Amino acid sequence: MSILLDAASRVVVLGITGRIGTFSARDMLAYGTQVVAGVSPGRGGSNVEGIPVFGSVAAAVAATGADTAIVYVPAPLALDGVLEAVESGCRLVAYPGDGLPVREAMEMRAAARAQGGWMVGPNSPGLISPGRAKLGFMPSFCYQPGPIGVISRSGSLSYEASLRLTQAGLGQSSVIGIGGDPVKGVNAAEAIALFHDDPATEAIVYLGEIGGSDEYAVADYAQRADAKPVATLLVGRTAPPGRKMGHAAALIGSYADTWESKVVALEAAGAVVARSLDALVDAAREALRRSAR
Amino acid sequence: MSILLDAASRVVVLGITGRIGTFSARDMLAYGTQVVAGVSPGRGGSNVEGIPVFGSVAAAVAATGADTAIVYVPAPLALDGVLEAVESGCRLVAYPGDGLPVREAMEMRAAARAQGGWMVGPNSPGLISPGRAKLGFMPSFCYQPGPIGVISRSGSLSYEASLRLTQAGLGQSSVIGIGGDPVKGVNAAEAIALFHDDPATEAIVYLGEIGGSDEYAVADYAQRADAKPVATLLVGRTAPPGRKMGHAAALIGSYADTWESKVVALEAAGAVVARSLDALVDAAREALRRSAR
Amino acid sequence: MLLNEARGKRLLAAAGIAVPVGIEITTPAAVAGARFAFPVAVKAQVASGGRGLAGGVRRCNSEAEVSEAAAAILSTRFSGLLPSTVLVEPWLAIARELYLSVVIDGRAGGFVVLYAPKGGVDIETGPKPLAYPVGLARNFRAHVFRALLESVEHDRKLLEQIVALARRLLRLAEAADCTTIEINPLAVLADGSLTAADAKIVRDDAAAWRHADIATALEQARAAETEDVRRCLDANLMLVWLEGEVGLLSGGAGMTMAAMDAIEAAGGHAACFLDCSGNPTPAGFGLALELLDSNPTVRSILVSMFGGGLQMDRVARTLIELLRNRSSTKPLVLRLDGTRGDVATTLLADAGFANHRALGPAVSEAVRLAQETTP
Amino acid sequence: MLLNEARGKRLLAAAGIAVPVGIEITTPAAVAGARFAFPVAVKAQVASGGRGLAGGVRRCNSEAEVSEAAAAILSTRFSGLLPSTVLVEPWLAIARELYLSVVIDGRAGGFVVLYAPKGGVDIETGPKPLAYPVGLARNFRAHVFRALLESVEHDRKLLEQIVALARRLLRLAEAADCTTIEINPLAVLADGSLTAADAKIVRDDAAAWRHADIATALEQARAAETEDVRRCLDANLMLVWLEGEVGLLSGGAGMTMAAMDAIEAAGGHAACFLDCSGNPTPAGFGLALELLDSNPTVRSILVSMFGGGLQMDRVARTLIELLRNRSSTKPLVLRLDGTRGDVATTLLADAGFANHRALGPAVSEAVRLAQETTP
Repeated sequence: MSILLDAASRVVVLGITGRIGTFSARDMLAYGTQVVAGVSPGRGGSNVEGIPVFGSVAAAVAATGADTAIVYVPAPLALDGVLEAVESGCRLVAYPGDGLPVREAMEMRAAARAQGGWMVGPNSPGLISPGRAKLGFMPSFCYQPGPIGVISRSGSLSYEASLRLTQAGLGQSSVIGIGGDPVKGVNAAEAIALFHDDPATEAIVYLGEIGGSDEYAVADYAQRADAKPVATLLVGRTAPPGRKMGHAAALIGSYADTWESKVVALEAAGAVVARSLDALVDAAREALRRSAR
Repeated sequence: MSILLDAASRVVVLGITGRIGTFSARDMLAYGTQVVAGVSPGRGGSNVEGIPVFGSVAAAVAATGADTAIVYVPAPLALDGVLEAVESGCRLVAYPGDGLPVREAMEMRAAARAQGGWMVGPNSPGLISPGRAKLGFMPSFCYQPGPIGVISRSGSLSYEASLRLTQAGLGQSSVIGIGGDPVKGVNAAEAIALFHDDPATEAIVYLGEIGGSDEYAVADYAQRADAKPVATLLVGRTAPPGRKMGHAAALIGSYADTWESKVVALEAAGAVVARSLDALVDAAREALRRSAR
Repeated sequence: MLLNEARGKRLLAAAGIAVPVGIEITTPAAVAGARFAFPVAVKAQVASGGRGLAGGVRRCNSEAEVSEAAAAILSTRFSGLLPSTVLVEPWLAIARELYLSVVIDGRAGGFVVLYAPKGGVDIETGPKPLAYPVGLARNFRAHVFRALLESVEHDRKLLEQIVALARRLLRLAEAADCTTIEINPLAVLADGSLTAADAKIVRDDAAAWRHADIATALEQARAAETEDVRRCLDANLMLVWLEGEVGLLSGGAGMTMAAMDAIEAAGGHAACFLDCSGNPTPAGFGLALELLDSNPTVRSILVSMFGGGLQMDRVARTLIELLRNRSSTKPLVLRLDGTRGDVATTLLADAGFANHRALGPAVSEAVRLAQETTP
Repeated sequence: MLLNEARGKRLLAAAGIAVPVGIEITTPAAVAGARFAFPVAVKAQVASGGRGLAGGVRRCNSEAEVSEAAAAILSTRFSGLLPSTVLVEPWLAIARELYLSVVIDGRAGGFVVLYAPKGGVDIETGPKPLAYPVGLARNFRAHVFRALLESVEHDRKLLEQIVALARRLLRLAEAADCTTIEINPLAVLADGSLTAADAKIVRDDAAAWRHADIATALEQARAAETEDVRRCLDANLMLVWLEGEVGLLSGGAGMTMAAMDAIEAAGGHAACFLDCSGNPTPAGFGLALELLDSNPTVRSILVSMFGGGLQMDRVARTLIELLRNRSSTKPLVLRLDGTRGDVATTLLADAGFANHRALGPAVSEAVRLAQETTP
């Protein structure tokens, strides 16, 4: 099992004729994902890597039964693409792009939720359910199937962290990049709820940062009596206040944004807090141990 | 019968402690309307004219079963009042005020329709179902029960036109002031559809103006095979182009906005077109005659 | 509030929409020292259609030509109006002229996007533009508009630019409370990019409380009105001068128009649209009567009020007081009907004034009196 | 993009929100000739908290005092930053200080409105503000916020003004793409009206394509950056100089922070946050190395890349070329792991460069080398 994405998911790629769209479609196919359609207005009837291309998402859904979308279009057009995918029946839509205005992220998120679906992103590598399917451009070799649900605000960190888990024999049910922006299609609390409900997930690894409030949502969960064990790694301990560390949301504006404040909250809630990337595997192992109890 | 409003309607007055709110509540009560509640934030527990006042619409609805609202608050706060009424369960909400930004009118209208309800206004006297109830501040003596459904873009014109009908023995099922602004909670097409479905309405009198597209919707209806007979009077025949005649929407910007263009369309559609206010009663009588056939 | 082209373009530019970079000048002398890349267009800034055909847009190749064109334009009336300024901007090399607008339509419950593949001066006489009824700006769906455009527009790159621009215009209309944003022509340049070669933007006056720029523009417009109109605005009366001879003082927009139409039907012409329902007090009626009395083109006066909420006996008392102190001998016809109209008639009769209850006879008399007093 | 107070207030004023009418000056001399109604406040315009406690806000009663205060403020660093301008505005007679803000919160999926009945400088240390999670601006409901406020605010007239202002701020935030609008203090004046005595507004840089003013401000901010940072922005590298001695060149925001933290854990300090993932080419790496080599506070360099989409053998080839032509002898540690990391190691070894696959040892070595070379 997994969250949101599995081997039955039928993926349509918006912007498939673009450079990144074509690359990602090929890469997802290679991972065994059912990439059933591409969309590129005006290019309906052609194909990319053997994948049929349609002029609209509705046409793609009608012809192929696509139920999952990934949107590779530039920020000024992104909302249009996501709305089209959501309202054409895709229950899961990933928008990996960065540089998206927060306003657009809000609208995307709200549109997906209004249809009972989910948007993943922006500014995220997407979502992978190892051994089943991937929706995004994370490096496939970092992952293997297993009992750990991974949630990450950072793409780069999730790759390396997942590889370390994999190399330690700790496979993943799903790994979701919730993204580095302030408003997320799936936020930490929601990702956790999804993993909580996934029977294949025994423990949760949360990779967080300074800035924003997601880590407090993780702490809220961790202190629940019925919570699955949570291991966390937060980065940005040494980031100076008031300076944006790459991600739009990685900014210390007040004490609540700091590494210290978040770690205190997580530890008080009973989460296993890895103090460094090197300590993450042990923390994850400890979380799994607790779940077995 | 009538449209939207009848003797069973239970009315809550937002802004009841204001001058106009108090006056209108008393006037509607005097007409026999069930004015069951008023709302004025911070004044919950008091009463106006014997009508209990609540701090919120939700409280008023819970305590009194109000299902209909009229909102007397200034334009900058109007959207708040209408949203509160609509989302607290009022299926019919009148906003009579003028000077409302079009943006607010759009939002009010959309909110009411999203709940399956109706907003009447802005810039309108409201709605009266003669002999049953009134929701607004039109002069009661102008109306009597009967078979004619009246729709008007202009308040002042609807008073005098209704009185003339009444004096001629032509009573009204309901008289709705759809308002003089470009975006209306109930537009002409919708008011007509409501009268079409009202068994007590035998003929429709439409009082229109230059500017806007409502008259074309009336023409569209009039040419339907199953249409009830329509009599119309349009004012503004002598208005110069490019000048706003009082109402925000009464402005000739293109040929389609003109009296001539609209009258041609209505006559071609088979409506009975009164060429002057004095000719209205005869036109209405002719429409009734046609309905009897 | 219709913005002139230069203001409209500034609003577009602020929203990241391509416009020619121009300068607005108020005197021909202001041309000196400005740097132009010739040829330039010199364009009358005036709220009137048909500017192009009337010599309001001129192509110039030198500073002297610009100065001369500006002088000519600033002294020309377009549909009766003098331009306030001229806009000087690069003469565009236009490959194609399109039409794109976002307007309010009651049937859509909000915005409609209109597109025509052939824009320019002939838009009114050409085929009807394609219409996409959107309603709330947030209901715009690029794929719906795209599908509509595909029936008329085969240049895919252009089509996608139009779709993106439509969304941009809707967002601007919503954010800035515009009821119309019309770009005609929307110019396709040689490189395939789009530029707003003209701009007609109407802001919503009712939203002035949340836009300082609308409030300022309204204040400027008020200052530019005649003193008559300004005094009426201040007194909450609605006045539009017309070309006729019957001074009409009425209540309510619809009834005022109905009375205007009745005057015409009786063979006369209304001298004004003057709605006193906003201020039916001694001050309001007093100002209205003063303006009608003092305007020599007004030959007779018709006071026509139908009382709904307003009680006619009160109006009668106000009018009796005003009429007793009136110095003008201009003929005046009274028609007060509606709430307490019977009491009004009695009060007026006691004071020596006849009251009509019905509109028709009152209009006929006012028209007759105007004709009799017209030399 | 954090706007300074003066710009923030201009944005509020444009949206019809009351602010003190002030003037912004860049030199003490500019005070001459300005007309002030004394007393006035002279306020440092600087992106730094704690301005008030540090002498950045001064009350003045004469032009001479204003000039003096402006001179003093313009030459004072606040948290290391020199004010660009001073704002001179009427000294407000404040009856009460409130706190009202609209900010983005991921848990709300959009906006949250925050209110505290006691605003001012102590807001961080006082009780937590009331929070109304709104999400999309259009989901604001006055009656919901009103019900929340009723628990702390008993002045009804004030309460209704706050509710109306919150709606106004949300609408502005949406229309102008603001991610924060904080008014602290929101001043209650003697007549009970509200005025924004200060304003902290953050615009969304990502929306610059639809707001010319954001684009302009970003351009100005870029021009005000040091040349290092400007070159990085142009090359799509993300550079923030820090205070340490280990020059860190990494890929991805999260991994760069993780490496910074690891350097600290190993007893060192990162000299920078430098994310090369936006431009992992000879030009990008070349610029990064040049900046680290030429900065004397950088004592050692750690290149740490983890390849996801990026192939490490390519990076290795790029680095080999750069390192061969490098003149600096500053110690440098390589750590390339991930996609084709094995090939990268072989390529580097063949070229005479050691590669760490694991982060920990690479960090330790870089820290050790930095300490060894520090005098």
